[in-house]
Amino acid sequence: MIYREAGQFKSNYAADMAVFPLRQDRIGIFVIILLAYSMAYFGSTFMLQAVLIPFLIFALAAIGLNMLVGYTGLLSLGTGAFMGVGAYACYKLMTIFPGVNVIVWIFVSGFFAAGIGVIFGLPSLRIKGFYLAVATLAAQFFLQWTFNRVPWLYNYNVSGAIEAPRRTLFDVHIVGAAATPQARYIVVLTIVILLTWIASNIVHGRIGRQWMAIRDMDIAAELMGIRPFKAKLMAFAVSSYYCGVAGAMMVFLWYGGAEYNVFNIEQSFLILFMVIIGGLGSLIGSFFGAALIFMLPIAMGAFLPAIFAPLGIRVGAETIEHLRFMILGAMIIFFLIVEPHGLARLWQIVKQKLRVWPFPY
Amino acid sequence: MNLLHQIFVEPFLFMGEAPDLLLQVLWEGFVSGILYALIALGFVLIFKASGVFNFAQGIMVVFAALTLVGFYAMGVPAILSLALAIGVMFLLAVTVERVVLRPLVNQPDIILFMATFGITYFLIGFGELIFGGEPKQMITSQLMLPEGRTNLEIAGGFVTIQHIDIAAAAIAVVMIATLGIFFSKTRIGRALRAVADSHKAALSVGISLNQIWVTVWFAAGIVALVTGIMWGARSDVSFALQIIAFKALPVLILGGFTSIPGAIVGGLIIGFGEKIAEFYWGPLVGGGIESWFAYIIALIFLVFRPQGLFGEKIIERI
Amino acid sequence: MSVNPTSAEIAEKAATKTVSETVEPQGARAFEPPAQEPAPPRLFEEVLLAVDNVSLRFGGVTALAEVSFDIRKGEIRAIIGPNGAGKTSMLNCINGFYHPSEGKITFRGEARRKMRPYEAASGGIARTFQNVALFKGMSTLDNIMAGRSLKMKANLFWQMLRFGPAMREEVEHRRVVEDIIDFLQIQAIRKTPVGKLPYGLQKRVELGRALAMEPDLLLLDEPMAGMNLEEKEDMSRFILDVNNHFGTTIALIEHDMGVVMDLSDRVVVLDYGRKIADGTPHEVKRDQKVIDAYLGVPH
Amino acid sequence: MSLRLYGIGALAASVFAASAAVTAAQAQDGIYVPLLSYRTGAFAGSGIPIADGMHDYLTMLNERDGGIGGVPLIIEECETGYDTTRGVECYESVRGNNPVVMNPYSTGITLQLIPRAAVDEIPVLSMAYGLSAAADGTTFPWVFNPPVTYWDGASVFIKHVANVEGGFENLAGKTIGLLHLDAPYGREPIPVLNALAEEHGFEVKLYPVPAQDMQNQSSVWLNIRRDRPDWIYLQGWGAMNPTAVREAVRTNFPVDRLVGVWWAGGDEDARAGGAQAAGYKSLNFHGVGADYPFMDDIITYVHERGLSRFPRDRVGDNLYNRGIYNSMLIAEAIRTAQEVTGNAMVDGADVRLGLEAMNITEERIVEMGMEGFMAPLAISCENHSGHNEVYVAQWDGDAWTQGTDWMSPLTEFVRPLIEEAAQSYAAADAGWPERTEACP
Repeated sequence: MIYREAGQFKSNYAADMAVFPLRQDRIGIFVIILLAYSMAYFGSTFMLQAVLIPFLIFALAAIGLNMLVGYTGLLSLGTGAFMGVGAYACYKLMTIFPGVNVIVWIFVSGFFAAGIGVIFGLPSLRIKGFYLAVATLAAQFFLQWTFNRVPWLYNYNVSGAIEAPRRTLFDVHIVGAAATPQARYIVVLTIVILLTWIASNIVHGRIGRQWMAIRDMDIAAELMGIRPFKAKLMAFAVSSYYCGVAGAMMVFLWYGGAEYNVFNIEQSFLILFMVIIGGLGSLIGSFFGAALIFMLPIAMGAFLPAIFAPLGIRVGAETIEHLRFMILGAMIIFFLIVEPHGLARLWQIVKQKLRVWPFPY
Repeated sequence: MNLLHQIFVEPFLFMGEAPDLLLQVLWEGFVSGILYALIALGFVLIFKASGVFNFAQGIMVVFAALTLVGFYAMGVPAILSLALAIGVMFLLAVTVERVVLRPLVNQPDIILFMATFGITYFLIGFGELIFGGEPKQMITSQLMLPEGRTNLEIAGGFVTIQHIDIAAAAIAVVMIATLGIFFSKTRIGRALRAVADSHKAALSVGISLNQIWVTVWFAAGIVALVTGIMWGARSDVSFALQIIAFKALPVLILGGFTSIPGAIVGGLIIGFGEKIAEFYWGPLVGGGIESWFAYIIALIFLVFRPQGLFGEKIIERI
Repeated sequence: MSVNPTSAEIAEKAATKTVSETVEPQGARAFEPPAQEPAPPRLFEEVLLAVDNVSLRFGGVTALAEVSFDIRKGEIRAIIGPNGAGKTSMLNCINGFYHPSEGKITFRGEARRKMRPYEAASGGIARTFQNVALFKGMSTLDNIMAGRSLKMKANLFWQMLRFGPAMREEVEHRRVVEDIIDFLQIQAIRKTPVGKLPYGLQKRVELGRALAMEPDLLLLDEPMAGMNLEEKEDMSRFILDVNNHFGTTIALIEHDMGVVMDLSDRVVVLDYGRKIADGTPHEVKRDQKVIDAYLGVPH
Repeated sequence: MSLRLYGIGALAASVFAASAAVTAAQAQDGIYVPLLSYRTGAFAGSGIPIADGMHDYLTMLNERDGGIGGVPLIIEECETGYDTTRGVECYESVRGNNPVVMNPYSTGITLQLIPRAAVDEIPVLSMAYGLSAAADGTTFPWVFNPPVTYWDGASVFIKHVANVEGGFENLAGKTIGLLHLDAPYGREPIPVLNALAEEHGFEVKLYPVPAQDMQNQSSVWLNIRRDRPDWIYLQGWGAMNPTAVREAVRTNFPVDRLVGVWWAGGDEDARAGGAQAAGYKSLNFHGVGADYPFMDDIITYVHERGLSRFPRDRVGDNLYNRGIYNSMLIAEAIRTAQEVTGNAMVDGADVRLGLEAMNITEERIVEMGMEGFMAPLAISCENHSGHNEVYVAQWDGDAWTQGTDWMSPLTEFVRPLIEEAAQSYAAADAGWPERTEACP
C-alpha cells in the first residue's frame, strides 16, 4: 500500500515510456539525489574519500561493463585496461592543453577508450561467449604493457606514474593534492548522475532494444534487420566510453595518481563481479553491486577484529585479508546460488512486496 | 628499410649464428608449452564433462602444490604428503560438486563461470590462511624427482637441460596417455564422453551426473597437482604462480575448449611461439612481449578460425 | 491502461491506414471464412521471389538439391514436406541466413547468391521461427518495438537525451506497435517479459514482431506447431487477415495439412531436399509422389 | 522466498552499516604509528619478515621503555597486499587517527602519498625506496628516504664493480646488465646507470621482467646468455629474486657478479639458488644476524612474551633486520621530535621536524645497542636521504656475510641528478607547493 500505482493514469505514450513512470519512483530518486549531494556536507572525509567517491566511480565502470555484458551479452575481461586508456588519455590531454578545463578532458578521454574498445571489440563479430572473453584478455595484457612501456604516455616521468596536476573548476581545486574530498565528491557525483541518466536513456531506446535483441537471440535479431556489426561495436564503444571516463575519474578525482598496474586484471574482475552480483542488465544493479563488492572488504576490516577480539583471538591484518578473500569467494557463490539475477532482482521483489503491503499478495 | 631488415633478416641470421641458443630457446619453449598444456588439460576435462569454464584451474594448481608442500612443512613424510594432497583434491572435488555445481545446475554458463571465480577467491584465502603466504620451495628431491642439470656441448656452445624438465615432459606424456585410456576404456570414461555429448541424453540412460562431476573435478585436481609440482620445481610455490595460469587461456583458444590433443598442440604452439618471439623479436620493442604475445596470437587466430584448431565447424540452426 | 478505444476499432483503423500505404493485393478476396469448399483459386501474376536451382550442402550432407519455385506477390504460399525435407533450410536460404551452394534467389527482380540476413530484412523479408525465437529478457512491447528497428532513425545524440527527435520517434512507433498489439489482441501482456508467456501467446508475439517490420514477404516457419485447435483457428485468422488487410505475401511451412489446404493459394512440396510437387492445394493433394512421400513408399 | 530475502537483506544491511562504522574508529592515548604491510599476495614472501621486524622493534620499545619519552606507541597494521589501491585505502582509513608518520612500503603507494603529504601534514618515510628525487628536501619537505636512495645504490654497485675490476678506468668496454622488474620501481636505477656509463665508457643493457613473468624468467636469461654481460645489477622484488638467482645458477652466470639491490637480499632469495648460489651479492645498509645487544631485548621483551609472530629461529634474517632498521628510524624521529619541540605527545608536523633534525651518531648507536648493526646517519633539511654508507653483503651458502667495507655512494655525482629530477617533478605539476619555511 506504500508503493502503489493505482490511480496514476497515463494519457499519452510519452508518459508511459518515461524511465520512471511511477510518481513514487520519481520522488524516491529525487530524495536519493538530494541525500547524495547533502553527503558532501555531512559525510566525514574518510566516508567521502574512501567509501563514496570510489563507490560512485566503480558504479560508473560497472554501468559501462553492464551495457556490454548485461545488455548486449558480450563477456569482457578487459575493463581495467579500458579504464586505463581513459586515464592515460586524460593525463596526456591535460598536460598538452593545460588551458582547457579538466572536466572537458574527463569527458573527452572517454572517446579514446571508446576507440580502443571498438578495435578490441572487432573479434566479437565472429566469436562469442568465453572465446570472446579470452580475446578481451588480449586487450587487458597488451594495453597494460603499453601503459608501462611507452614513456610518452606518462610524460617520461621518472616515477613512471601519472600524477594529477592541480586543476580547478570555478576557482575551486577539484584535481590534484589541493582538492578537498568534498569538492571532488560533488564533481564525481554530478558526472555519475549525468552519465547514468544518459545510460538509462540509451538502454530504454532503440539502441538498448537492439543490444538486448542481440543478447537474447542474435540470429533472430539479425533476421529482423538489426546489424550485429553495428550494434556490437556500438556496445563496445559506449561501454568503453563509460569505463574510460570512470578510469579518468579514478585517477584524477580519487587516487591523485596511478601506476600502470592500477589497471590490472584484478580490476577487471572486480568490476565484472559488481555487474554479476548487482544484476546483469540492470543499471540500478550496477550501483548495488559496486556497493556490495567495494564496501564488503572495508566492512570486514572493521567487523572481523571486533568479532574475534572478545573471543580472545588476535586477528592479524593478514588473517583479515585471507578471510576477506574467502568470504568474498563464498559470497559470490552464495549470491549466485540464491539469486542468479543479482541484487537488482531482490530490489524488484522488495518493491513488489511494498506494493501489496500489508497484504501478502 | 632498416626496420624491415631488423624484423625479417637479423633474427634469422642470429638463429644460424648461434644454434646452441636456438636449441635452448626451443627447449625452453617446449617445456613451457608442456606445462601450459597441462594447465589447459585441466580446463578441458572440466569443460568437456560439465560445460563449466573453470577459471579456478590456475588456482587449483597453486593450491594443490601448496597443500603438498604445506603438509611436508608440518612434518608429514613426503610420500604421505603426496597422498594427503591427493586426498585434499578429492575433498575439493566433492565439495565443489556439492556446494557449487549441484545448486547451480541448469544455470546459464556465465553464472557457473562466475561461480568458479568465487572458488578462486575462496581457495586463495583458504590456502594462505592455512599454509601462510610466503613462497615455499617444492620438495623435489623428497618426491624422488630428479634434480640438477646436464649441459650438452653443441655447436661451440651448450644447451642446458634441467632434469626436472625432462621428468615433466615424461610425466605429462604418461598422464595424457593414462587419461586417454581412462576415457576410452573404462566404464566411467565412456559415461564421461556421453555426458560431454549431451547432459540430458546421458541422464536419460541412467548416468549419474553428480558422480561424473566429482570424477572430472578430481581428475582435474590430480592434473593440477602434477602441474603444480612441475611449476613449483622450476620456481617457488606461491600464489604469484597463478598469473601463469592465465597463459592456459590462449592455449585453450588455439586448441578448442573440448579437445585434449588441442590442448597439447595449443600449449606447444604458445610455448614455442612466445619464447621465440620474445628472444628474437622482443628486443625490438624493449622486451617483455611475452606478457601479451600469446593472447594476440590467439586473438588473430580466432578471427580466422573461431572454432579453434581441432574444433568442428559450427553449423548454426534456428 | 493507456489506450481506451476497443481493439476492434483500432484493428480497423490500423488496417485501413496500413493498406493505404502498401500496394493493394492483386487477387483481392472478400472476407469469407477460410474453411469452406474450394473457392475459385485466386490468380497472381507478379513474381515477388524466385528460387532458381538452389542447392545447399553442409560438408557431405545435401540439404537442398536444385530446388526451383517462385512466390508471387500477394499470395499465401505453403512449403510442405516430411521431417528433414529441407523446408526450414529453404527459408533460411531465402532470408540470407544460409548461403546456397549453387543457384540463385531473385527477390523483386534482384538476383543474388550471398546476402546477410539484415540485408534481407531491410529488403522487406520478415519471418517467424519454428522454435520461438523471441527476445526472452524483453517485454512484449519491447519485442515488437525491436521489430521497428529498421524504421527508426534518430541518432545516438538524441537517443542519449531521450528527447526531441528520439522521443517523437519513440512515440510514433509506439503508436504503430500498439496498433499491432490490438490487432493481435495481446494488450494484456504488453509489459510482461515474453519468457513468462505461454507458448501460444509467444507465437503470437513473434508474429507481431515480424509484422512490425511491415514486410513485403513474411516467412512463417510452422506458425501453428504445438497449438490446440482453438489457438490454430486464431492463428489462421490472423494469417488471413494479414494477407488480406496488409496485402503481405506469405510463405509458410506447416505440417497440419488441413490448415495448409485451407490457407494457401499454392503449395510446393519438398522431400529429401528435392522439389516433388508444386501447384494448388487441390492438385498437390492428388499427386502420387506427394502421397508416397507422406506415406513412406520405398523409393 | 521471503526467508532468503530477509537473509540477504540482513547481510547487505550489515555490510553497509559496518562500512559506516569504520569511520567511527576512536583514537586511544598514545602516538599512533600505522604500518602499511603486506603479508598476502605475490610479494608476501618479502613482506612478512619486514612487517614482523617493524612490529617487533616498536613493540619492544613499548614493553621495555613504555614507549618513547614515556608515551606508548599505538601500532596498527593495515594490509595492502602490495597493491596501490589498497594502500591508498589504508592511508585514508588511518589518516583520521592522526598518524605521526606513514610507511607506505611500496614505491607505488609512496608515489600516491607524496603529493598528499604536504596537504595532510603527515610525513612519508620511505626507507630506501620510493622516489629517489624525494631526497631533495627543499622540493619535497614532507618526504624522506633515508638512509640511501636507489640512485645511491646503483652508484655503489658501480663503485663495487670498479673496485673488483681494479679501478674506474677498467670499466670502459664492459657490459653491465640491469635485470629489473618492469615497473617504476625496477626502472629507478636506469638514469644513474646511463649517466655513469657515459662517464666511464661502459655499456648498459636492460633486462626487464614483466610482473606476470616474475617466476618465468627463462627468456630473459636467454637474452643474458646471448649478450654475456660482465656484471648484472638485480633490481627485483618478491618472487622475482629467488627465480633470478636460480636462473643465474642454471645459466652458469657467475653469481658473484650478480649484485642485488638491498631489496633483493632476502635470505629466501639467495637460498633458492641452492649450494651453487654461494657468492651471490646484495647491497645492504644494516647488519645481518642476531648478534647485537638490542636483539636480546627483542627476544626477551617480544618473543619470550609471545608478542611476535615471527619464528624465533629466523630472527636475524636480512629482511627482518630491515624491518627493525625502519622502526628504529621511526622511533628516532619521534624521539628527536620530542627533543626539538619539548612535547611528549607529538604530531605529524613535529615528527617531520624530528626527521629533519635526525642525527644518529656513534654514541647514539651504542646507546641503542646497535653497534655494528648500522652506520651513523644524519638527515638535514635539504637532504632528506643523507646518502649514507652501504656495504655489499655476500651469501655464503647459508647466511649473509659482510662482503665489503661500508662504502659511501658517489654522492657528488648523484646529488645533482636528484636535484634536477626534483625540479622537473615540481615543474610537471604547476602549483606544486613551495617549502613553507626556509631551511635553517
